[in-house]
Amino acid sequence: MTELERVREEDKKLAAERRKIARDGPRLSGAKLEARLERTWKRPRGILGWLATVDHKEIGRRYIVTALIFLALGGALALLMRLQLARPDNDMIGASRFNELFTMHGSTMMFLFVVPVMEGVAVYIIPLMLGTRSTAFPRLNAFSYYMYLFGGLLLWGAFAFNIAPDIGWFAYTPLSGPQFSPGKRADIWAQMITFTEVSALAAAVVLVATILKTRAPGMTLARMPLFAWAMLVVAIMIIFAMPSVALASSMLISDRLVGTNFYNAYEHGDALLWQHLFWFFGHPEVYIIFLPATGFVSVITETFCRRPVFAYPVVVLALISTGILAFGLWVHHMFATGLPRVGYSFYTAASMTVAIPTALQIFCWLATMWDGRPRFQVPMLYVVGFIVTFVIGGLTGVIIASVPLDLQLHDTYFIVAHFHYVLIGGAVFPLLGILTYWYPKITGRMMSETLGKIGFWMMFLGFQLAFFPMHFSGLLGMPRRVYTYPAGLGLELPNLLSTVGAFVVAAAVLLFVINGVYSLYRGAIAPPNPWDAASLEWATSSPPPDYNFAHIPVVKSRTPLWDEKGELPVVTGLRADEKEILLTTVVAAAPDLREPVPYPSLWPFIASIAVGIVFITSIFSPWALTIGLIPCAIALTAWFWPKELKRNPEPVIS
Amino acid sequence: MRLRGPVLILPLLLSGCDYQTYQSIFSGAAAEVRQFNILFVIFLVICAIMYALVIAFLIVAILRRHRAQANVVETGRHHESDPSMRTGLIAWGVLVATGLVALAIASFFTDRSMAKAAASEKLSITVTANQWWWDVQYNSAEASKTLRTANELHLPVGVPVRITLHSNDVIHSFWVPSLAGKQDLIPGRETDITIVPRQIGIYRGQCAEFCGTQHAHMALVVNVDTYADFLKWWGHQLHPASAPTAPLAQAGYRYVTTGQCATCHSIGGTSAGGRVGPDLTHLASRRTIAAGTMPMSKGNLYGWVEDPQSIKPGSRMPTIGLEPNQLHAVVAYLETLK
Amino acid sequence: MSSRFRASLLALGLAAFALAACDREERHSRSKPLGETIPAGESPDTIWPAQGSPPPPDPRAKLYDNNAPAMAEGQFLYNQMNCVGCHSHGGGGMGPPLMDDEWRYGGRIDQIAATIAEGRPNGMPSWRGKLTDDQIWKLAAYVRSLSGQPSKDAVASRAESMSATTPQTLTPREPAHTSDTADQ
Amino acid sequence: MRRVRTALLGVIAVAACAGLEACNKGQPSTAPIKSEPLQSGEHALPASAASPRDDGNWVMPSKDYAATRFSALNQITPANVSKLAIRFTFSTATTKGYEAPPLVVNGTMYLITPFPNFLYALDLTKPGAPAKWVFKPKPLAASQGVACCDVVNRGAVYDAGKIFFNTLDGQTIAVDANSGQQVWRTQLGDIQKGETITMAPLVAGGKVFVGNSGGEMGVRGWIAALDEGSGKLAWKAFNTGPDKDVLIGPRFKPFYASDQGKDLGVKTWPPDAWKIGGGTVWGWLSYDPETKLVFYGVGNPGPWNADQRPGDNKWTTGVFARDIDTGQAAWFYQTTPHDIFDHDDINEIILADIPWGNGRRPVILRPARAGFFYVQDRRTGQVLSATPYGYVNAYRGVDLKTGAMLPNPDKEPKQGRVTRDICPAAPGLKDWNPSAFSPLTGLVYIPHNNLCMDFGAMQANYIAGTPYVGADVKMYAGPGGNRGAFTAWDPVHRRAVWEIKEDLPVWSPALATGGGLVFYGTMDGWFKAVDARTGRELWKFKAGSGIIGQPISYRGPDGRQYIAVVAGVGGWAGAVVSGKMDTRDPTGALGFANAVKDLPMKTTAGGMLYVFTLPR
Repeated sequence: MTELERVREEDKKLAAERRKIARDGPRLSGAKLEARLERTWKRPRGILGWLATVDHKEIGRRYIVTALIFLALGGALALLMRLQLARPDNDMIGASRFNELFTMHGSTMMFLFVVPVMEGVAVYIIPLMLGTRSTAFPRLNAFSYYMYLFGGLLLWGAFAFNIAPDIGWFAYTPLSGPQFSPGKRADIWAQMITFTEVSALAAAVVLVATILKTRAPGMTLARMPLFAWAMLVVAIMIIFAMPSVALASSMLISDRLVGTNFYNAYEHGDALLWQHLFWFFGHPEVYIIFLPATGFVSVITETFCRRPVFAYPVVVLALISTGILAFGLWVHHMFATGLPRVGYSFYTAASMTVAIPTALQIFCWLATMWDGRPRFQVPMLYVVGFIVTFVIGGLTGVIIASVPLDLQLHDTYFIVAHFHYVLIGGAVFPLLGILTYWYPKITGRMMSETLGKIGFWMMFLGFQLAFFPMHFSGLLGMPRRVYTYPAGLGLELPNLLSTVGAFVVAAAVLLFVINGVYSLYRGAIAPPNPWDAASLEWATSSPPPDYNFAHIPVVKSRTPLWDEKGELPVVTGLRADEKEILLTTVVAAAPDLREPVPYPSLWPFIASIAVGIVFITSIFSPWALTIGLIPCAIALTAWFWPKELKRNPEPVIS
Repeated sequence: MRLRGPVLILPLLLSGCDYQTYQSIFSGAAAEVRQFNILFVIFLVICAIMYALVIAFLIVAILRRHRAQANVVETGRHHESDPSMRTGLIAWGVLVATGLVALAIASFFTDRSMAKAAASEKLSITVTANQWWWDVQYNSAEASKTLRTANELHLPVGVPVRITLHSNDVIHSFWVPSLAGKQDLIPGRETDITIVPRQIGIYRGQCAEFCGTQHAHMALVVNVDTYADFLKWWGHQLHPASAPTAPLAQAGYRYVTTGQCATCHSIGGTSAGGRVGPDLTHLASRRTIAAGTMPMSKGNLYGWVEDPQSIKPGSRMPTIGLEPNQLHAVVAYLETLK
Repeated sequence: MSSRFRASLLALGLAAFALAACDREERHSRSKPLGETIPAGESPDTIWPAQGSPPPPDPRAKLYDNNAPAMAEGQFLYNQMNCVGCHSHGGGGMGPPLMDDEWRYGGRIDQIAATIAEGRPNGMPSWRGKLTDDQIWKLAAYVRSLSGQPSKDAVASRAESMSATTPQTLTPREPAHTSDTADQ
Repeated sequence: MRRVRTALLGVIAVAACAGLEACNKGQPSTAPIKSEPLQSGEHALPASAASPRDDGNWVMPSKDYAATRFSALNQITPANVSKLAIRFTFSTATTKGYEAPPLVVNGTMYLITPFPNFLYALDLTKPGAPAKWVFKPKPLAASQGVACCDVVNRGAVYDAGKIFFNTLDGQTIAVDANSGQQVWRTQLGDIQKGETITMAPLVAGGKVFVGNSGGEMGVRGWIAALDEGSGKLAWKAFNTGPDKDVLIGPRFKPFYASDQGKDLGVKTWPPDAWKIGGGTVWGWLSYDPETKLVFYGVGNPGPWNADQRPGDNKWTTGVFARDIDTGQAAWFYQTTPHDIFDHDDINEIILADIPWGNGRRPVILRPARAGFFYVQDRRTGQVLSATPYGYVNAYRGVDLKTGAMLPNPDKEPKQGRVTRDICPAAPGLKDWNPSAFSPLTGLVYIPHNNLCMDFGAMQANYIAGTPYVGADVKMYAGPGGNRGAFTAWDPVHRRAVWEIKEDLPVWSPALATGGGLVFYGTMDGWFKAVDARTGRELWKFKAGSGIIGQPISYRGPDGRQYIAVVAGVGGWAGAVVSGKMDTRDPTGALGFANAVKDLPMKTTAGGMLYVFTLPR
């Protein structure tokens, strides 16, 4: 038999094999296809199945729920702090207890609520919005959630064991150093940072790969939804910012555990080294929180004004320039540390410049509203609330960007007012809006509109009542992080108003949670596209099946659902008997490869436990790193153990 | 251009009640703070204008189509937006950019003029921050005129003073809002701040960088007096403590200079030489006790000496557990340290 | 209800699942001094004639021994009350070394506290009346950490000063012997 | 790595100070330089009034008022020294640092030991020198708690039938030389304030001069003159405080402007700081019978953290000349104003006459602790020359016009940050151990160390009776890696003639003999004899413990020349051994532990007298 015949023989056998594969398309569609896909993509039942899931929707839901729990816990601490600060010279809560409260409040809100919730929403929505069946690296996605969960449990477990950190969410050395923070409080905080930034890095890698490689065919970069753009920029920022705080917290742990001298001024270490490394991460961190919210606002504005966001390229360029500029202005947190004043003026200019892209984005949203026909349902109300509140925060940000002003306002309640305006106004308002907007997609039911509206107005007015007076307590000379203040400085009234406002905000959040839980059972059943939105996530049922799309849609414009009135064009040919997604090229999103999707596996969970044990035990002994790495190596090896590779007979789809 | 008037009304309006502004940023009692007021007002005005523009645009955008809201759900292509919007975007971009550049330049020049004021100081003070009190040393060319006191500063009006800042433990921040911006005290580094007080009065400042358990009770009082009063005060402070005459005070003197107090505190002219705690030579002439925690009074002295840990828990001042007669004697002696 | 009771009630209510509070980190800022002063002349481990037995340990031992905030405060006092002048960072000098396992007058925390309070004939000054009992016990807790007695999780690895001895978190534990090979 | 950097710094320092006139031909050469001995006309000679002809006895630690430590006996010469053999030994039953010399007076040898300060009288006429009597002063045991640098005693003095010595707890005692009965005892120091006395008294002009120790304990330094017969206080001069306390009056004519002014002892200190400012007198005194002036050095200002005592801190770290009868100060020169490295200036003061122009000029020769060999005019204190006799980078030199020591700004310690590689270290280029001056060769034989240090200043808290230092120190070997050296220095041409590198710091005093030999001991117990001219080692003997005591040479009852030394390691350098310290702590013994971590392996504590002579 000649070589030629042998090859031809083989091809014939391959073609026969190929014919046997079940594949979605004309021969297999409709209910039979969905049943077949359901069987392929469903995960095993029971606890082990629950732990082994790689479904981005399940992981996204867990992220959001866990983050909202931490929001509630952090919020409760805020209420306690406000109770203590309601009256001057109050002795309701002792000094060290109050320091624990504000440290836990800051750390929980920044590391355990706001960043993870943005990642959670993105992990849930992005694959649906891009028209694919799963994220890239789904197991890494699961691993990232567990690391986040263990970080949160470590911090709040320590709080339960009465060894909560009391050094502030920023943990400046030498206060957080070995001499001035006895015991393991600061180590636990630093290790929580290690957990959460490993989780954030993992989630960022997942998002970047998903956004760049798994978009539906035809969804070129120019047609990608703005939320996807926002998450792409955020993910890349995370990849650049998190290592800085990882380095800083690891150096702090080694200073505290084995007596290295990174921050020991006597041995020519430097207390400012911590501040530089922390704020090089710290400022991008607040943009990592804000940019997803701009994505939410773009999505809501587009849908509720019934027209695509005005000047799409300007908004995209604004996102990218904000992402880049964010890395250039961290020293405005350190204007009072005595660095050379010429250097400061550079950072004043940089801090001013970063306001321009955001101003342009706001103009574009307003232009969209101007040109569109806005419907003021709850999500849109939150967008209006966002604009009213965030712009005040942005402008106070410009005020404190100036060195002479910041030297007076730095570390006072003026700053507390500023960052609550930009974080709650800038991120939590859009978050509440987007949770209301995508609630039907996640649960299949609508949230109640009336409860939503009441909730909004309580949140909005409560917020202004809580945080606007803080501008004045700051101007009247009240520093941050004080557990009490003397009478007679004029601080009594602003603090009382803030406390009342805080409780109103708490009530609003409670109302939102009630609305969420109530609608889960008694909410109206959501129609397929309740808000008549334009992006692909509304092209599948709510809640979407495990495989998201029976057939992968083809995109021809920025607003597919609005332009393809009738039937979305689809591409067929993905296997139904194996978990498979379609990889497309980065810029043009032309179909490129078939990518087998990993099956549910316990190894990410086991690996996260092993890594968690290493992190926690390395608080107590340096040997944890050496001995503890063995189980990690085993878990990771097992995780990446290659399945036996069946020769894949698939030719590339032409 | 004395712009303090209108600016002051803002906080007054909202906080409404009578209050002492002697820790407020606006009391403008020093050169540097006056420049702050002017710059703050410039920023406030420009930001308010920009905010008004945004809100106006928002309101118009809301009301414009709200009335003519067609009830039919009309979808379909709607991409071509009218060109005026595009020019609006460019105009907005340019407006924002120029506004920010203007603010940056204003801030730069204010910063420069403040730095220039710093060049010509005549009085040198060294402030060393400890966990939760301020160790103050007035430096002088002649060493024997060096004065050590604590938690209270006296400054001559109109004379630029350069305060050199050290820290013995963690990072603190020296901040007297009515006199100047804050400046951190960082262990292992030497930073400094220049103040040119313009107005006689009493001003309160506080540590503005979180520094541990009692960060809230680390305040200091600054008295700005005439140059003559200032020199009289300095001369008086240089005198060692006068020996007590009343028997009760003498018993107190014996206890303080031989008991636990001498281990941490120093009193000029006696054998007590500890530097761990504040210098008590002229304690009774200061306005507050325990770094601004309580105003100076006999009752507060009793409360503080008897059980400091319940007033300022975590502070290094231990609760000695004095018997009543010892307590009376000690407080009687401390009262003589005028 | 005193303010301290109200605050701890609130914290407990907040952290509903508070298990055994980790005593190693318990911060007691002594507002009231504890019990009577240190019994005079607590003699070190010695001969207990007629089958006698050592007295029960002082109740304060468990509050200060192995307690992180107490040792941190003890470290501050050790430097500021000039113990470092004679004993340096445990190596000794004018005074005997404190980082080895030989304790002429006993290595338990109450014995060390007694030595600090009473002073010893060959030049150890008596601090009774100069330091409060609370300070003396904190000093004793820190002195024990110089020879690695307390657990590694409660001690500080270094101070914000020139690096001297190996970090206490890495020094091997040397059980205290009441012995005296020095001749004085 | 540190060695390379220090060597590099050394080069820079040399280059830096090349410009200044003050540091002339620069560093001593490392290899011993061979040169022919100087003719007598060309070299310095001891002040004749203060150095009478040698009568074979050794009645005071410095041998004579000119502090030559030179014995004219010449029976032992470089030729026969190799046959030197041990004659008898005697154990002092103490194991602390033995810094004193044995005294020999007409056939009796007197030994004063460190704490508890026993005084032995050995009868040299009988074979094996049995003890005639022992006087036990029984000093307070608690005084050991305030003796900063080992409970040492630097020697007793014999005069007019009585032995005078000090005890650690601050008493001066006179004992009858024959019977061993106490004649009188005066309490001078107060251990509750941290005062001890370790120095050897000086007896001159019918008075006994004694000063206190405790610079590290925040005491106030003074020197007292007691009447030789009754022990009553004649006069007492403090080294800080108002002029009336410092006995500064109309007679006081300091040469340099910086030392002139009223009440400088108060004006150059922050308020009250002079009361706890140190300035102790614990070193060596010299006396010039001709001008009836007593010369002595003043110790370091307290605390070591100089930020706490701004100002020149008069009259610490300097040299006083006082009239012996009234105590009135004649002149003063401050070697290091506002001292920042604990460089006490208490080293020995050799009275000599050096060739100047065509005559001779009465000077004092001082191998000072800061590392400079001072030649100053004895009558006015004017600095004629100040040349570093070892590696120094802490100072840039001495400005001869104003007499001021020019510090090196980047070696100035700042609170809150360690300053590295300061040479010489706190014990200085040479500490208290005195050098010897041989009229034969005109050279000063300097036993010194070669140490550098890291210095971290911090706030010092004053509690009476406890150390008041405020600094963490770590010392280590200086450039070249040797921690000590024995240098022969020519004061006229201001250069080292030869130098022997020693591994350990040389903490023992030197002895020069008429036979052209120089004796010194090492901290690991070697007792060496070297040729006075060439520095070649001719003989050495391994003693039982490190040698920091003063070797002496005397004529025995049988007319033969004997060499005696007591071996007992200790002092600040040997505290690691005598204080039974734990070498795992580098900052132990104020930083010295780090420099001599290996000493406990090389020697044990002891206190043994060794007497050598040539075999019959």
